[in-house]
Amino acid sequence: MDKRLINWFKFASPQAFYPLAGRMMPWFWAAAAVFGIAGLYVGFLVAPTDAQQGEGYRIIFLHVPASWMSMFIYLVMAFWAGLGLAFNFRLSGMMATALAPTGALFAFLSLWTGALWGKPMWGAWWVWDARLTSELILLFLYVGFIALQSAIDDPRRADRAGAILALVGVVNVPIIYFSVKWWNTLHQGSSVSLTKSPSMAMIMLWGMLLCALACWMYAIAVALMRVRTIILERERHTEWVRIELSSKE
Amino acid sequence: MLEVSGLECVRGERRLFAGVGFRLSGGEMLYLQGRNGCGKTSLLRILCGLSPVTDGEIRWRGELIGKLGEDYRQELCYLGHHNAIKEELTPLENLLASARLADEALVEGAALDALEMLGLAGREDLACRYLSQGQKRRVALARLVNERRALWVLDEPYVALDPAAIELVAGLIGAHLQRGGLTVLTTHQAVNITAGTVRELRLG
Amino acid sequence: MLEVSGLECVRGERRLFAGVGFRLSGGEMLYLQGRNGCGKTSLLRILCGLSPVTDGEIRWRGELIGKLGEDYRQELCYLGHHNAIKEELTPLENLLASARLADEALVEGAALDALEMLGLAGREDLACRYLSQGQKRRVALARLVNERRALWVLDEPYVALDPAAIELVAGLIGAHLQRGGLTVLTTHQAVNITAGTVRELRLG
Amino acid sequence: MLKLVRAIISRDLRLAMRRRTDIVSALFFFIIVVSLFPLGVGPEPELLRKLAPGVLWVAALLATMLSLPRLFADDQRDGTLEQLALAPQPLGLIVLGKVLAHWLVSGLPLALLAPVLGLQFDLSNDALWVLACSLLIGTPALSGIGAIGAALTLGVRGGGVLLSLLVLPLYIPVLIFGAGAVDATVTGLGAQAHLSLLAALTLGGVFFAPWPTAAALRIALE
Amino acid sequence: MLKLVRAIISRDLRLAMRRRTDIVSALFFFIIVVSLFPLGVGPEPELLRKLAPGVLWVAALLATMLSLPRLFADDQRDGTLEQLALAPQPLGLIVLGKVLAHWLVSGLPLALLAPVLGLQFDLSNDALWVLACSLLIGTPALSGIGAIGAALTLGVRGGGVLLSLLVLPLYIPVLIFGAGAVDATVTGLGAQAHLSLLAALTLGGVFFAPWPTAAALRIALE
Amino acid sequence: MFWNSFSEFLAMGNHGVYVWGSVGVMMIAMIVEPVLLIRGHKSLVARLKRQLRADRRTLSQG
Ligand code: HEM
Ligand SMILES: Nc1ncnc2c1ncn2[C@@H]1O[C@H](COP(=O)(O)OP(=O)(O)OP(=O)(O)O)[C@@H](O)[C@H]1O
Ligand SMILES: Nc1ncnc2c1ncn2[C@@H]1O[C@H](COP(=O)(O)OP(=O)(O)OP(=O)(O)O)[C@@H](O)[C@H]1O
Ligand SMILES: [Mg+2]
Ligand SMILES: [Mg+2]
Repeated sequence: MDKRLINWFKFASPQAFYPLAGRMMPWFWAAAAVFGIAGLYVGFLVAPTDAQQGEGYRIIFLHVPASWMSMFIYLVMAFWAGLGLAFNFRLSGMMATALAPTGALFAFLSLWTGALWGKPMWGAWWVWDARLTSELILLFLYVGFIALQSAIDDPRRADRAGAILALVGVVNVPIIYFSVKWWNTLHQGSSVSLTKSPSMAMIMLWGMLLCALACWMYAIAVALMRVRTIILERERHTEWVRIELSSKE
Repeated sequence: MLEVSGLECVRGERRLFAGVGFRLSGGEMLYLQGRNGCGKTSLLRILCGLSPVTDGEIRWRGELIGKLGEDYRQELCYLGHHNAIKEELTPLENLLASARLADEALVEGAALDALEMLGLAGREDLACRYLSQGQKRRVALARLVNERRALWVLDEPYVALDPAAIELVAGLIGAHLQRGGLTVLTTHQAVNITAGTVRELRLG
Repeated sequence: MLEVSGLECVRGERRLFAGVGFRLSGGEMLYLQGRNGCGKTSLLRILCGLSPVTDGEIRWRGELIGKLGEDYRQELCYLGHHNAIKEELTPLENLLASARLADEALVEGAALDALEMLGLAGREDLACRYLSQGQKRRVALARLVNERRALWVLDEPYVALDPAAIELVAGLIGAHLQRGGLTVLTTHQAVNITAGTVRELRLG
Repeated sequence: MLKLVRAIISRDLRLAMRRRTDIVSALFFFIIVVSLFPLGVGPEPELLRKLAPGVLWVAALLATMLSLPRLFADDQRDGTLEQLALAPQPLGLIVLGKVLAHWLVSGLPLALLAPVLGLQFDLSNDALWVLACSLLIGTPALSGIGAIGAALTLGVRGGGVLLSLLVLPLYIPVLIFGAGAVDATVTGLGAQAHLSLLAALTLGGVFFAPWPTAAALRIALE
Repeated sequence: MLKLVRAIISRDLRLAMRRRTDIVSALFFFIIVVSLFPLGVGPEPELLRKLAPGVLWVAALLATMLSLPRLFADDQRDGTLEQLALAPQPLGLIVLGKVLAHWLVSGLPLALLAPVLGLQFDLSNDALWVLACSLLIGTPALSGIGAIGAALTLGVRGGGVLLSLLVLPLYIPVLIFGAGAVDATVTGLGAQAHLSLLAALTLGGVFFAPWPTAAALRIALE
Repeated sequence: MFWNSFSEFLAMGNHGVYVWGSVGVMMIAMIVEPVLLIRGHKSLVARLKRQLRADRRTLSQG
C-alpha cells in the first residue's frame, strides 16, 4: 500500500473525520451567508424586471438553485453509497445517510417554489409535465431511501441496503435533467449551458449563480453537521468518543 | 480440513465471543455447547458464510472461505433453526425440490425411501402444513439420508423430535462421520453419537 | 377438577386417538407422552377449547367447558408451540402487554423481576427479533412466573432451552402444583418435576 | 370492558409507533397512487378535475386495504391470537379495539392528507373540505368491514389477494357515497345526503362488524 | 446454469398451482380495481375512453405489486432462502428464475385478460391489441424491478407498504410508456416508439435487476 | 438601486404572495434545519455524557 492511500484511509475513518468536519463547518457557514446575501442582493435589488414575466420571475433565484441542488445531492449521495458498498468504508455510508434529508428538503423546496411560480405564470399550482413529475419522483426516491434506512435498525445493514436503492435510483437524475429536451413541455429548457452563450441577461445569471453557490455551501455545512451527529451516535462505544466527550467536560 | 482461528462475533454492542478457534478433519465432529444466547447460532452462520466475518479466519482445505465462494458452498450442507420446507408442498415434493435446487440427483424412489426411514410413510402426499411439529422437522432431516457433501452444519437438529427419531438422526450423523465427513452440531440435549471422533467446544 | 372422558380426535381421514380419558385434581400434573404426530398438540388444543370436541366430554369443576366459556378461559393458561411474543416489542413490553390483555395486574417491577429470573437481565430493552431461539422461549415462559390461574396447559415448554432454563421452568411448574394448581404438559425430554403428583398418559 | 378496548388500542398503537414507517409508507402509497393516475391518463386539467373524487377515494380505499392483511396475521403467526381468543373477555370487544387502532393509524392520516393532494387536481376549496369530511366519516367503515375480510382470509393460502377480492365489493357502497359527496359538491349540488348515508355505513361497520370478525377468527384458529 | 433456472421456475410454478387462489385473486383484484373506476367517476363513455389506458395500466401495476411482498418473504420465513443463498450457483441466477416465474403467474395472465376488460371502456380493436401487447412487453420489467424492492424490504418492519413506496416511483417510466402506447393508438398516432422503449426497459429490468436483488438478499440474510 | 419604494418592493408587481411565499418558506427551512441539527447534536452529547458518567460510576463501584 503506498503512502497516498494510507492518507486517504486516515480521513476515511470517522475518528479522523469528526474533528476535521468540526473545523471546516464554520467556514462553510460563513461562505453560505456571504454568497446568500450577495445573491439575494443581486437578485432582488439589482436585477431588472423581466419583460415577459414581470416581478414574479424573481423566484428563479430560489427555484433554480434548489432544483440543481436536489439533483446534485442525489448524485453525491449515490456516489458515497456506492463507495461504501464496494470498499466497506464506514464513513461513506454515514455521509450518504447525512445527505439524504438535505436532498429531500431541496427537492421539496424546488417543488414548492416551482408551484408558487406556476400559479402566476401558468395559472395552475401543478401540471403533469415531465420535468415536474420526475422531480416529484426524485422526492419519492429520497423519502424511500430515508424510510428504508430508518426501518432497519442495524446501521451496517441499513447502509448497505440504502446504497443499493440509491444506486438503482440514479437513473432518475438524467431523466429529470433531459426531460425538457426529450418531451416538449410547459417547463423552461436549460438557459445555462457551457456550449451556447447564456440566453439570460448577464446580471440575472450572476444572481442565480451566487444563490446556487450559497445553497451549495449551506448543503455542505449541514451535511457535515449531521454526519458529526451520526458519527457520535454510531461510534459511541469506542474509546475515542469517550475521550472526545470527557475532554469537553 | 476446516480450520478456524481468532474468530470474533459482535451483535449490537455486545461481543458474543472472541478468539474462538478449532480444527476439524475428516471423520471428526465438533459438538458446540453453551447456554442460550451465547452465540452458537451466530457462529454456525458465520461458518457457512451467511454472516460476514468481522475478525478472524475460516479456512477450508487451506483456503479462506470468502475466496472459495461457490466451491465451498458445493461441499456444505446447512440445517438451521427453520426447517426450510414449504407448507403447501408434500414431504415428497419438498425433498425432491430441495435436492434439485442444491443441484443433486435424487430419484423419486430414493426420496420415498428416505421419508420412510424417517417414519413419514403414509404422509408422503399430505401437505406439510398438516404435519405435527416433529414430523416437519423429520421432513427437513430427511435430506441428510442421501446427502454426501463433506461438511454438515446442523443447528439443534433434535428439537421437537421424539427419542426414536433422535436415535435415527444420530445414526445418520455417525454414518456420515464414518464415511470421512465433517460435522458441526449444536444441541441442548445429549448427542449420543458413537462413531467418529467428537470434539467439544463450549462458548461463553 | 378437570375430567375428560371418551375423547376422540380425527384429522383428515385419520383417527388420531379415541376413548381418551383422565381426571386431574388440584396439585396434579398430567404428563402426556407419545411419538411425533400421535396427537398430543391436537389433544391440548381440544382441552383449551380451541378445536371443537367431536366425541367425548371435557368437564371443568363438573361442567362442560363449552358451556362455561369465559369462566373457563379465566382459569386457563395455554402456552403453545409458538411463543406468542411480538418481534418488534422488547421482552418487557411483551410481558406487560400480554398481562394487560389477559386482564391481569402486573407492575413493571414484577415484570422486570420475572425477566431477570429467566436470565434475560440486560436484554429487557432489546427488541425480541434479536434474541436467540432459546431467549425467545424464555420470554414466553416468563409469563408463568406471576401466573396464578388454576390450569396450565403447556405444549413442549422445554424446546430450545438449555439445561439451566429447563430446571428453572420445572421449578415454576413444581411451585404451581404445590399451590394446588393443575398442569397438563407434553415434552419429549425428561420432566424432572418433583413436587405434586405426576400422572402419565401415553397416546398412540 | 372499556379498559380492555383501551389496552388493545394502546398496544396496537405502540406497535405501530415501533414500526412508524408503516404509517408513513401507507401515506406515501396514497400519495403515489394518486399521482400515478394523471401520469397514466394525461395532464388535461378539465379531465383531471372530473377524475379527482374517484381517484382520491379509490386510492384511499387501496391504501387502507393494503394494511389489512397484517391486521391479524402477525398476531396469528406468533401465537398472540390464540392467547387473545383464550382471554376471558368476549373476542368481539378485542376486535373492536383493533379496528379502532387500525383506523387511527390508517384512515385518520389519509383524511388529513387528502386535501393537499386535491390541490394537484385543481379542486375548489369547498370540494376539498367535503373531501376531507367524507374521508373522515367513511374510513372507519373501511377498517370495520376490512376486519371481517382479514379474519376470513386468515391463514388461507393466497390470503392477501383473496382478501381484496372479498373486501372490495363490500367497499363499493362506501366508495359510491364518498366519491358521490365530493362529486355533488363539484357539480354544485349539496353533499349533505351522501354524508349522512356514509355516517350510517360507518356506524354499522364499526359496531356490527366485530362480531362476525370474532366468529371468523375462532374458525381460523381451529 | 439453465437447468438451475428451470428448476427454480418449475418449483415456483408448482407452488403457485398449489395455491391457485393466488393467481385467480390477483386477476380478480385487477378486474375489480378496473371496474371500481367507472363507479367512482361516472358512466360517460367519452370520458371513460380517455381514462381507459391509464386505469388499466395502473390497475395492472397495482395487481403486480400486491404479490411482490411474498416473492421472497415466504422463502425467508421457512429458511429456504438461506438454503438458496448457500447453493453452489450464483444467487443472481436463482433470482432470475424467480423473477421469470413471478411474471408467468402475475404478468402474463393480466396481459391476456386486459383486452376483455378494455371492452368495458369501449376501446377500438386496434387499441385493445396494443393494450395486450404493451402489457405483454412491459410486465416483465415490473417483476424485475419489483424484485429489487422485495429484496430490500425483506424482513424489514412495515415491509409491505415500504415496498410499494420504493417500487412505485421506479415503475413510473413503465407506466408512462405503457399507457402512452395505448393512448397513442387511441389518438391515431403510432405506438411503435413507445413499445420499443418499453421493450428496452424490460430487457434492462429482467437482466440487470437480479444482481442488485441478489446483493440485497445477501444483506437481508446477514 | 432598482426599486422606487419599499411598498413597491413588497408588492413585487402583484406577485408578492408568490415571491415572498417562496422566499419565506425557503428561509424558514434553511434556518429550522440547522437549528434542529444543533439541538439534536447537543442532546446526543448530553445523553452520551450521562451514560459515560453512569458507566464510570459502576466501574469505580465494582
Ligand atoms: C413544481 C413545479 C416545478 C418543478 C418541480 C421544477 C423543477 C425544475 C428543475 C428540476 C430545474 C433544474 C433543471 C435544469 O437546470 O435544467 C428547474 C429549472 C428551472 N425552472 Fe422549474 N420547476 C417547476 C416550476 C417552474 C415554473 C412554474 C417555472 C417558470 C414559469 C420554472 C422555471 C424554471 C427555470 C427558468 C429554470 C432554469 C432552467 C435553466 O436555466 O437551466 N419552473 N425547474
Ligand atoms: N442488536 C443486538 N444487540 C445486543 N445483543 C444482540 C443483538 N442482536 C443479537 N444479540 C444477542 O446475540 C445473541 C445471539 O445469539 P445466538 O442466536 O447465536 O444464540 P445461540 O447460542 O444460538 O442461543 P440458543 O441456544 O438460544 O439458540 C443473543 O444473546 C442476543 O441477545
Ligand atoms: N388433514 C389431515 N389428514 C391426515 N392426517 C392429518 C391431517 N391433519 C393432521 N394430520 C395428522 O395429525 C397429527 C397431528 O398431530 P399433533 O400435531 O397433534 O402431534 P403431536 O403429538 O403434537 O406431535 P409432535 O410431538 O411432533 O408435536 C399428525 O400426525 C398429522 O400427520
Ligand atoms: Mg441458536
Ligand atoms: Mg406437538
